[in-house]
Amino acid sequence: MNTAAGRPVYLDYAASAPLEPRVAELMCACLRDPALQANPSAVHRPGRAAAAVVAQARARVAALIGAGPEAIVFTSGATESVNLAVLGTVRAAPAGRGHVVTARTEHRAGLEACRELERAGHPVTWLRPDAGGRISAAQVGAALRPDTALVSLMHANNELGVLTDLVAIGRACAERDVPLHVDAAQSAGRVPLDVRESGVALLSFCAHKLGGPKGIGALYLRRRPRPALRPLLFGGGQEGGLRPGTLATPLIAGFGLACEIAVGEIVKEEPRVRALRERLWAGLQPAAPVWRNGAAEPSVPGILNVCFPGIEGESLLFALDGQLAATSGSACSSASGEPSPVLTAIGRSELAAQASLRLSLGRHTTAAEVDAAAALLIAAVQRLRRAAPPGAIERIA
Amino acid sequence: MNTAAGRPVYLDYAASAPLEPRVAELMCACLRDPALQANPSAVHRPGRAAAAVVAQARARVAALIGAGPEAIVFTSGATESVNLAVLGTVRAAPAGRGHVVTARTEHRAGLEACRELERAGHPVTWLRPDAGGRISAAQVGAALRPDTALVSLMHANNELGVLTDLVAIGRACAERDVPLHVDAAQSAGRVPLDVRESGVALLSFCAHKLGGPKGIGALYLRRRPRPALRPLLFGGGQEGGLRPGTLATPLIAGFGLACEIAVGEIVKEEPRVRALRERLWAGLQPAAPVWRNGAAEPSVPGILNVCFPGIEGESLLFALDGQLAATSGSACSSASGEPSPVLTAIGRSELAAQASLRLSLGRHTTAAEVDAAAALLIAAVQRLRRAAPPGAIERIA
Amino acid sequence: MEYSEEVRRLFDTLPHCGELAAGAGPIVAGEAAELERGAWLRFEARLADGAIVDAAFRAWGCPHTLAAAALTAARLPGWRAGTPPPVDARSLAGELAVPADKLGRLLVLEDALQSLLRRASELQSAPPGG
Amino acid sequence: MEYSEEVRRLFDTLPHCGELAAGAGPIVAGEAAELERGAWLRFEARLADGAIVDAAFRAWGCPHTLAAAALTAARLPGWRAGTPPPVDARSLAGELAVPADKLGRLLVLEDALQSLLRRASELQSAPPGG
Ligand SMILES: Cc1ncc(COP(=O)(O)O)c(C=O)c1O
Ligand SMILES: Cc1ncc(COP(=O)(O)O)c(C=O)c1O
Repeated sequence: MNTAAGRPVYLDYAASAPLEPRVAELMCACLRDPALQANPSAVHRPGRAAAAVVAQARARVAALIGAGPEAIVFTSGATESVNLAVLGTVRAAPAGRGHVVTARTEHRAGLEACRELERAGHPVTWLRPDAGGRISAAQVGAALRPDTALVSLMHANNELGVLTDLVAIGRACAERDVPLHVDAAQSAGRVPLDVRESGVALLSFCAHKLGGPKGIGALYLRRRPRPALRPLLFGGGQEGGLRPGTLATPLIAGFGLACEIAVGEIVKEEPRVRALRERLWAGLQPAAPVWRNGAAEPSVPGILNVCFPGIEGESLLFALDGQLAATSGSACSSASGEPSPVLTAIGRSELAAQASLRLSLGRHTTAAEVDAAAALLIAAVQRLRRAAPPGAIERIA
Repeated sequence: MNTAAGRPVYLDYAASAPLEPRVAELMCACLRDPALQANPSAVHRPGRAAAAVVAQARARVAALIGAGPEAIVFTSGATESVNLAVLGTVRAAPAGRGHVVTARTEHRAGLEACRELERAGHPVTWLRPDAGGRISAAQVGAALRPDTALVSLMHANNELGVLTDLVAIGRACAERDVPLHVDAAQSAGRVPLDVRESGVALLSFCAHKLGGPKGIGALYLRRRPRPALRPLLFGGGQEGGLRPGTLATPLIAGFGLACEIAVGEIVKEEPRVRALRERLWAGLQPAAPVWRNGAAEPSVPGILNVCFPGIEGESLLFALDGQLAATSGSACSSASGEPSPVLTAIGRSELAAQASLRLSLGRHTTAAEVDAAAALLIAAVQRLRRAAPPGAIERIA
Repeated sequence: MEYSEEVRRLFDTLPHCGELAAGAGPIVAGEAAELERGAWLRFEARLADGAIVDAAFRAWGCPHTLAAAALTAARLPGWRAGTPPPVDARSLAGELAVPADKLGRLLVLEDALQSLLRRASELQSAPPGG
Repeated sequence: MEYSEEVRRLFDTLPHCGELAAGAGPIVAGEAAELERGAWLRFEARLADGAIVDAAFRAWGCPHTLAAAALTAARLPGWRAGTPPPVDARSLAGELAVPADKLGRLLVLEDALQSLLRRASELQSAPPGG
């Protein structure tokens, strides 16, 4: 069963949210405007016109997280922001102060950046989440050492949606004067976020998870005290030398508007999407046994991760193909087929991880879509269970 | 005097070319298409639809330089491509093989990446150009050492437009088995370019200099032998692990079309733009004394760098403001006011460098615009010269 | 992951999926499971006059595995002891364009199939009604 | 770089730019050049009855420098020996919103102005026709 337009029900907002139509219109206007084609670093009038668009957008992006525009460094996306924060801070730290605290449940951007530091000889403490997928402030506090250069944790987990308690963890880091970096790619624009409350030193996010374009992200860099950062890229002096390269006016403009829209709609959208998620969860109960992966709350509103024990993941995806777009627990970011390390870290077996789906909802998701998705899932799961040899549901979980 | 639309004459194509209208239309269609919003790495049907767009564009981008699609790594722009090539190759080289050969006239992306290597202890040989701005194959050959890990040179100089002899330099590098990286940001799409002829190992370019969007670039990576490369960013496995981060479908689609258009038009455009450039040079002669910076040929068609001795650069820009958009020799990539190191490297004094302008033409430049620009420049130069104290033209050069 | 038209069709309809109804003629079964390899298969066949006359399967695995099981069940009728198996891992891989990294699953299928055929042969050589 | 409306207007029109025509009354000149600082200025003034009655400038420098020179030339008429200069670097910087990193150029202007005013004073105290 498809949506009216014959397209699959899109429940993959956590991988990428559709571009907000108003953002698309602004970007198209910007792409076509002869007066906005110049390099925003150029000092001539067309350059200044482009720079003014960038400046306005920078203020909007900053406002999403309660920051000032001078605290925003534009990057190509969350991956680059996370790498700049993690590698940049630790590489800039004085010799002998290179310890990092992070978690096994981070997005691969953070995970792999920390592994790169480990390869370079930096000690890394890998925190394990509880069964709900959360890291506690007490765990962080206990992991801090005199040589800790950085704590890097995500705000909302991209697979489970569970939220980290930034205020408590921020306090634990502040007590020990350790900068805290937060990967907020999944929470920015989806739950209220204010860097002044949590005292984070660095915060990464990107546009395409919140209705903005792909190819642009931001790193928030606290002003006082300002964390020292070694750039990843070198070149023209853009972004205070921290991130050289010609600024992409239309992308930045779109990012800015997407942030402004998110700020305006979050109060209405957050409970709406949360209610739809719970409606989906309730609607899936006829497919029992069905398990929920990760704690239900606190969480971002739009992520539901479910396990259908006894189901083979690739067949489930194939059964849904063209009807429901979601992400399998065996293919979180690619077609690798490896079971999700997040799901195994919270105690799921490899087979249960492969029998899991992340269903992620967002601004354009409707109740009708949720109901359709539930019906599709129930039908596919029941059909595959009927096809399996007797005993499979019990053994494969 | 302005163009008909009341906008300044745009002679700053080397800083950023206006987006090709057909590219803008394709991108707008892509931005608005509900079927192309998914993450191109997702395995579901909407993800595969986006991946198909990326695959088509990758083939078009590769075709611009005579490469196969599997040799292209998408990046955020030329700055990132150059950094990935330079830092990536040298950091991946075996210990004891970390020497780099480059030139003083490189774009800041290459310059600063090499300086970063120098800070990390790598020996760097900085070649000096001749008075025309060129580096010869003999210079490169003489600079090669047993421990040379990389030669990194630009194809067309971004300030002067002069072209490097890639075939001869490629041969000198091949004889000694040293990989050659070429920064082709200013030449790709402007002159024919075939990686098979020059045997370059790595080649960087970006979309926004050739009529494509800002925020996307490419690194060509030869397949056999394939240069070892250490990534700058770590995360999801996109781009073979060399450049993780969600692929930006609309940017990539636009880049692809811009390359395809460039391939189709280069035979017609190259001589047309070159003729316009010479028309501009001829038209400026009433402002004599006026000097040409850099060799006239071989060069990319659209760059003319001129010095008006006796003129103060900031006042010249201000006199032209709102009428002619060009780049001053004192502000090549920012409003820094430092004299261009390229102009001083070819022997111009600091004052002559500041009295220089880069006028860069492109696909939409017309003869009428060129004539208007010449008239504007002559008027401004004559006015400023009349305002200067007697003797200034002679002394300030 | 690429799937052929035939895999899509077999997966969508899963012909011969389920159990054989009790009825005329003995039923034999063969099963093999290797969860680490991603496959668990079970075949059933009804015998009459020394030949397989009907077959069914149940399977847990990827779409290629399910499609291969359905194809196998469809090819079983007509088989009799002493003749070669109607399909093997290689022929299935070719027919269904199964990617190389999934050949292990077809070997699990082959195990289940061989176990079924062994039982069927045993039954035929056993004294009738024994 | 930011420029005030006043700088834009003075730069676009450059009032008093050039030389004074020969005519009634003596003409004095003052000049200062510091190319490294980015400024070279030359003022001329005509004296009559112990006061400046007309002035002109020539300048090489940035837009602020040229605007400041034009403003200075406009303010010179009326000045007489023993009175303070009509403008100085500080007053010009304020009036034209000159950025701090350009104050050095206004000091060059001040040098040229003081040299002019010194000559004018000398001329007045010298015997007429001397
Ligand atoms: C938590 C988190 N961090 C980082 C990223 C990387 O984002 P991007 O692919 O846009 O660079 C993602 C998106 O996949 C994410 O969910
Ligand atoms: C020769 C050269 N290399 C690299 C770059 C950097 O390009 P981008 O700013 O798009 O990263 C430029 C553009 O300024 C250039 O001209």
